[in-house]
Amino acid sequence: MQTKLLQEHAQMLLDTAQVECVIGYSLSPRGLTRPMFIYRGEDVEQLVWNQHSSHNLAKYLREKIVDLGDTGKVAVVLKPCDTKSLNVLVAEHKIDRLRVHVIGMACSGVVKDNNQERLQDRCVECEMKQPLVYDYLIAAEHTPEVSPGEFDQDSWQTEFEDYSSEQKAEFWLAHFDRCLRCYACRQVCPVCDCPTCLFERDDSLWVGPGSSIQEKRMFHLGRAYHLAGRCTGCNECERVCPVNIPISKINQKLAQVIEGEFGFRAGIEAVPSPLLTVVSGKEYGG
Amino acid sequence: MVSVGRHENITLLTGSNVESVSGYVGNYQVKVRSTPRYVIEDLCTGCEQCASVCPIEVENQFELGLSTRKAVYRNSPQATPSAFAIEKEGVAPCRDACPAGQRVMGYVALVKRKRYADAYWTIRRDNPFPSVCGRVCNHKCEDACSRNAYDAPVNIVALKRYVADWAYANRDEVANMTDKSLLGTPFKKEPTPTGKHVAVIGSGPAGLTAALDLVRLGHAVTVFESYSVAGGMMRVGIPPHRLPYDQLDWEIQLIEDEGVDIKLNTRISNIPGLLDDGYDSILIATGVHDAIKLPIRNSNHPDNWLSVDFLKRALLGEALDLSGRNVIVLGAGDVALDVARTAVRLGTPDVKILCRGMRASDHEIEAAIEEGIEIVSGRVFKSVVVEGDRIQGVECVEAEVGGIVEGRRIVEELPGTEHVVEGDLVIWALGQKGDYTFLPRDGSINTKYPTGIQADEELKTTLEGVFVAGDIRNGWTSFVVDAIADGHHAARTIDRFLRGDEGIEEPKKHPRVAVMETTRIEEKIAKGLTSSKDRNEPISIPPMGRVNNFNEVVQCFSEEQAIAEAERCLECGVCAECMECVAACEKGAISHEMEERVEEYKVGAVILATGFKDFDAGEAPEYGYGLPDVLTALEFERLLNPSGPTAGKVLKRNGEPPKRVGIVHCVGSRNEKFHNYCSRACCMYSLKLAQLVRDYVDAEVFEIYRDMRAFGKGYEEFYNRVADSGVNFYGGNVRSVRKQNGHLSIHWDENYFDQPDQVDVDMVILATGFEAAEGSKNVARTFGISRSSDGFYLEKHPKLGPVETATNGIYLAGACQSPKDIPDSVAQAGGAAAIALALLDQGEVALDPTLAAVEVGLCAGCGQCVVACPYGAISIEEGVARVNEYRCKGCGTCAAACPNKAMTLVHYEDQQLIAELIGALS
Amino acid sequence: MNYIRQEDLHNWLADIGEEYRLTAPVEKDGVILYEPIQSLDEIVWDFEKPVNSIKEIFFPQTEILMELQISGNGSDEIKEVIPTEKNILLNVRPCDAHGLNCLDAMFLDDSPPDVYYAARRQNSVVMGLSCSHMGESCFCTSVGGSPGDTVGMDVMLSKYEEGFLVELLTPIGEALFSDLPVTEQVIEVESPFEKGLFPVPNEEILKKSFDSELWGMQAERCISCRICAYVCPTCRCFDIRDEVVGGSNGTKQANRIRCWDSCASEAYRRIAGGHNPRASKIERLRNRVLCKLYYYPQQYGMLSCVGCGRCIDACPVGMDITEIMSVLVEGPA
Amino acid sequence: MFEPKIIAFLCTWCSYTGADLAGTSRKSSPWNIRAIRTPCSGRVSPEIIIKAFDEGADGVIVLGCHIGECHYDSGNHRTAKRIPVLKSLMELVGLEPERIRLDWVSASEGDKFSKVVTEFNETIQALGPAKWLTKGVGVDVPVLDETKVLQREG
Repeated sequence: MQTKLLQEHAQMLLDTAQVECVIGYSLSPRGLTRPMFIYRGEDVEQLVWNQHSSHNLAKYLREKIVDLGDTGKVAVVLKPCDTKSLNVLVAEHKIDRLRVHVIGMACSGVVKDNNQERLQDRCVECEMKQPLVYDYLIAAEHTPEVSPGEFDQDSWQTEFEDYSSEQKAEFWLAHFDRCLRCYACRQVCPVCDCPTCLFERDDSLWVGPGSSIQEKRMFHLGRAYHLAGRCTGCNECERVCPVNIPISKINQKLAQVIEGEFGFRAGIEAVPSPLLTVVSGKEYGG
Repeated sequence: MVSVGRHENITLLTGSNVESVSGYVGNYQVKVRSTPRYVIEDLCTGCEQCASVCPIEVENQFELGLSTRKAVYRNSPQATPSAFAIEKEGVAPCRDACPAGQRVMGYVALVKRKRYADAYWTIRRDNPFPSVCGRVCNHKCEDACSRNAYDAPVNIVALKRYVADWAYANRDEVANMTDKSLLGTPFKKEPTPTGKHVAVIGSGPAGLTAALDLVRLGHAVTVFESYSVAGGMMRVGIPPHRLPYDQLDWEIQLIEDEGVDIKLNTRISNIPGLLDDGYDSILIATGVHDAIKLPIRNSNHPDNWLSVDFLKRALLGEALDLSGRNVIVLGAGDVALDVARTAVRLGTPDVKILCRGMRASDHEIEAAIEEGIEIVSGRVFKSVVVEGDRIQGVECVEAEVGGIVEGRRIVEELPGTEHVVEGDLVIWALGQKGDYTFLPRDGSINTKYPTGIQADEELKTTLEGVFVAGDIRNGWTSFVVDAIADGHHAARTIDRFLRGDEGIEEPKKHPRVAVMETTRIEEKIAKGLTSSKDRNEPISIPPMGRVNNFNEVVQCFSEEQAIAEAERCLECGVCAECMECVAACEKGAISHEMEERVEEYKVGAVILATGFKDFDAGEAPEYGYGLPDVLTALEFERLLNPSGPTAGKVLKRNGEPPKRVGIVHCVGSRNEKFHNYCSRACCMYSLKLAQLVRDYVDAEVFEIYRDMRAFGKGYEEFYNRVADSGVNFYGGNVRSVRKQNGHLSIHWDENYFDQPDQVDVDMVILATGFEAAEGSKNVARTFGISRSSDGFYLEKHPKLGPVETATNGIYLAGACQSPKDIPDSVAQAGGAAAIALALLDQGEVALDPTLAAVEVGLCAGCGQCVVACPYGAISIEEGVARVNEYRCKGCGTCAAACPNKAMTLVHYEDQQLIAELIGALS
Repeated sequence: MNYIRQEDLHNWLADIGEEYRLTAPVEKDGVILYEPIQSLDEIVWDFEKPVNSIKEIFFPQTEILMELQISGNGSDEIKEVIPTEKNILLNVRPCDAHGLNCLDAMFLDDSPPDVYYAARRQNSVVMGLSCSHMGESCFCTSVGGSPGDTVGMDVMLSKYEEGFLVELLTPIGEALFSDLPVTEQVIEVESPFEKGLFPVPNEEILKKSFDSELWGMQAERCISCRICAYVCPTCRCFDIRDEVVGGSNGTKQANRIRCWDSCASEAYRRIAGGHNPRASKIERLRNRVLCKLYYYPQQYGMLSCVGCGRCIDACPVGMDITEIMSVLVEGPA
Repeated sequence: MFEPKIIAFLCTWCSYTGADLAGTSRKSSPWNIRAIRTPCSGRVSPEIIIKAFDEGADGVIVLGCHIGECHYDSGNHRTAKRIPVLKSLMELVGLEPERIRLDWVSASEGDKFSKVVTEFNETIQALGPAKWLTKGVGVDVPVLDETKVLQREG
């Protein structure tokens, strides 16, 4: 049903030339849901919306707007959680909101790639069923119940907090050791879009190109810090990691810290991270 | 100071605040908000005439509250500029609330000073009918009075009446006085005729007010009145036991004297005709004179009278005799009460008022009840009961009466409670409606739904040149003061209509309403600046003495009462706007119309010399501040000032010169409880004061000091000289100053053996230290400089940059940077001036090489640096960050914030820091 | 045919593990990876295919080529770092072994041979494990491989009952298994797999395709991560850098390192001065596909896609080389 | 006695001068504090602190101007926000948070400077060497035995 509405709206947008491109989801020959770019009204039936629509399409916006030159609007299909990324991008002048037509999808969660019966961890806790910003809302239909899965962030954390620092180090080193430095996590991240990543500079000032665990850790920590107050928890990084590094756990931790310190959640409004903005007398620390 | 004030290259902006600063060294834009001085600086000669006549006295901050000054003032005769200034807190709430904008504070203050004539003119300035508004006004002013929050409002109405009565009593004098009521207004006594002719229909308060204003503007005015007397409802609607006519007639007479031509007994029915007859403009101010009758059974029986007609007949002197009649008045307002009380005076004891719920003012209701009138409320009228040809009474039903919503009572009838109220004469006083029959038949002057005549906010009707004012405009009754306000307004709009741009403007109102907070009120009363007494009420004649005649019931204030009441005024607005200063100033330098200005100045450099704050000795009770004759050094300085509170004599509270004076050092300084730093100047000024005490009154002086800090040229010598002059020096840390057996006794922990640790004196001078000025935090923020932990502005470098700040082009002078004595301040000021000049003279600015720089290829334009920069030096342009090198100070917080280090800080680049790091760790 | 019982193999591995570093598929947090093992129990025997390919044993993600001591006073030292470890690679899938074959063509047969790769290849034995079925994304049969393919192996094991069938394919294999308790058995192994699910475009098609808008359509969703190249058994692009790694009093310690590169990354073809002939994703994708299907065959006479399908599994945005091949052949679907 | 390597980032306007003052007023400070001067504590990026540990530091201390006294108006406010966040990050991945410290030392607080750094040095000594530097989870590689080189023909 949502797919139907989506296709009709996309058709209208393209036929009336309100937008030049619609970024949505389609099915690959193997039946995988994947990002799709539609330019012509007759192609809209390729668009789909299903429980595998996990990709955060906000990632493509900046690039696409640049492609379109000085004018021209692009429509994008965003899940409620993805709209948070949009807010961050707008707050950071990454994209001109006026050039984006947001097709907001009401969402009841997307499932894991490897386990079709389980909602993704982030969806289990997710309260947000309606997009925060949208130019056109496609309301929820009744979706077949998927079992939320037993994942429980808090228990994981409490358990983790009890670790000694050695255990923590061990835990993470074991994970980082697998890292291939394929940068899929970084590349898929909607808010992680420096032209040249600090950790991939030719001068290897911060980290070399090598695969020593030192370098891998530096990359992951540095990236995590750069996302503090900006990461909206879309978890794409974790999903795409070919070696299952629980990247999101770091981001979630920092998100909690930011919320604790500044009562701020990234993406709820289009304002930059308070980690940089707020200046008040009560900042002591030390 | 004078020479500075006179210097052609120096512009002094007094009473001004810097709102914001933008730009960078050499190119600052400074936004300054200046509060008006209300005195034209160039014209003012500083002759003090204005101050001598100003009725308002306020605490003199300059004399540290030791004396008072006027609302128009000058800090000291030596002040620069020497021009006076008027302190306005804002428009007083009373004036703000008054539809006619009466300068209440003004005449109240003048009454306080027994300047009744001046008070009278102040009232007349806004109101040609003081006697009326002194009696029958609904006094919104009193409702707004700040004193409501404390006890009860000032009895403004009674005070106005007192003035009005005084004026009437002394009308001959008043006649020969110069009419000050025109001061500060565009009106003139003998204006140059404009050749325009205005017809005013109706001689009520609205009509006459407009007429008077118009003639004072030079227009010829003819007022047409259908009745045989002028004054409208004031004359035929309000019975004399509330409003005697002699004064009203006199006030109308005054209006006529100024050239208003009133044609009585002339009813106008052809308004367009008037225009053809050569009237340039017409004002409709007929009022509403038709009492309303409900369409209930037998309401057309001849013994159903109408309030208005009844009062008119009675008040125009028709001999009505109601003895033996049983009167029922239907109505709830003041009119109903007037009718009832008039009926009583016309000879019948039994008068009932029937209504749903009274809306009249309480004291009126009381008065009525005293006069034996029965008030039956909670009734809804069903019919008038008639048997034969006589009215038997009014059939009513009881009703639940709620509040008033949108002007209508909420009423719920209680079935089964029908009953008849006995009576043989019914007088309808439910309200009035307008008579529109005189308007042109062609509807060229449009009426409006549901009542009234259609008019825009300029009071223009739908017919060109025809205006409307007063009750008839809305078609319902309101108060005299509203009509007066309307009249003024009409006069102004008509004048603009007749003279175009030359026409007079709407009066400007001070943007702020100065309601006084309770704390301030209590403070004022505590300090005795305002009377703490209760509100005075005028006395009334007892019922016996008044029911059989039309003499005025409520009596006038006695002079004592009047003054006592006037002293209760809190003077919220400070300036009373009585215009006495305008009258007094021969140079015409005073202008109450000035307004706040915000101006932007382009400057290359800024020197901050915002000074310091004297330590508040009250914070350290152990020093006994607050006890009589315990003074701070500054207060003592005021005593020495020839133009100061004691005209330069050193006196105790009781007026005697002190015999033994103690000087306590380090009050608030060098004390972890207050300030750790040494205030530097106190030791030396204490020595000076010791010397002066010796010179002025040859008293014994005791200096109790921690360490004597006589640094600087000639200081030590001075110390020795003072010591030789017989001043006693005791090294010690003062524990307490308290009253002991009639003396002030100072106790201390002595520093040296075989020295006393206590002394009795009869005056104590506290050498209070320096504190950062209150506003310094905001000033620092505004100018983007920082403060050290003690709150004083932080210099660039304690040794190498003592007058500069971290912000290029912002320099420091004097005690705003640290406690200083005068020579040091002057020296630093000189230094600051020199640096500023050096900067400006170059014509260009050299910048610190440590600056942020963007590697454009790497920048993602995410703007994290923009928000990180404390100086707003970074902006995103075409998707990448750009550094304004003039603003950048090189802190590098942007470089730290940049996610991929596209932002670097020259000389502190990541490469350099990391190299250091590796070096340090290898 | 030779047959060996599981426990025999196990014991044998235990011994030989003394002498060789054993590398085998192991499971870590739900991921199967070829990794050097600490204990035999880690070895996974039943799996589809590891996420990474075996190539990183011979062509590590990063390796130090030489170490430099720069004193600046003429007495600089340069030390070549030739790898010396001895490897036995266990349970190598045919596609991986096939991949090694492709790499050999470039690193060994093409002179001069790559000493680092050669050294590792020298000292390593490849023990393959044939596939019992084809995975979701596998398409080796379309590109000339097969689940029973032995190319590039020294020994191939095939699961059989409680043990394995052993095919000794090279002298090294034979030498290695000389002391192995194998029993002769007669079984005929038939491969039940149908060939060629996906058509492989021929030279002309590929030539013509160069300017086709297909690349644009396909590349659009690419997020330029490196994963396809890093998991590919045959991707062999690398980057060489000299890194200062410290040093003290006057002398500098530097390493010349070689690390993987990927044609998917923006910086792949960036050259001094910042010019980048393959600036856009489109060109980079085209390069990747044509490299597999056209350039490499041109140069070394073999496809450099072994049909393991790892790139398909790993791609975060569901890009699919088989799809591209089909589109190339049959035109856009 | 374990002598840690400690990196101290000092703001040139306050703590750096404060350190000077500590020296001139003969206040003792531990020698294993390695000072790096920055224009403002706001210049100290979180990455460089991580880098410091990667390069073998056992502790990192950042000293800036007291809040409200920043030479650059509010640079230290940024630091005051960055460091705690960095700390929680490093704690998460197994660095004792005590190894990072932020404190305020003004130019006039020579004694505070020596007090703070001494204190910090003791903390780090108590903690022992940082377990941050690691070679990862590798296995010991049997070195090639020249005698039995495998010969691959062709």
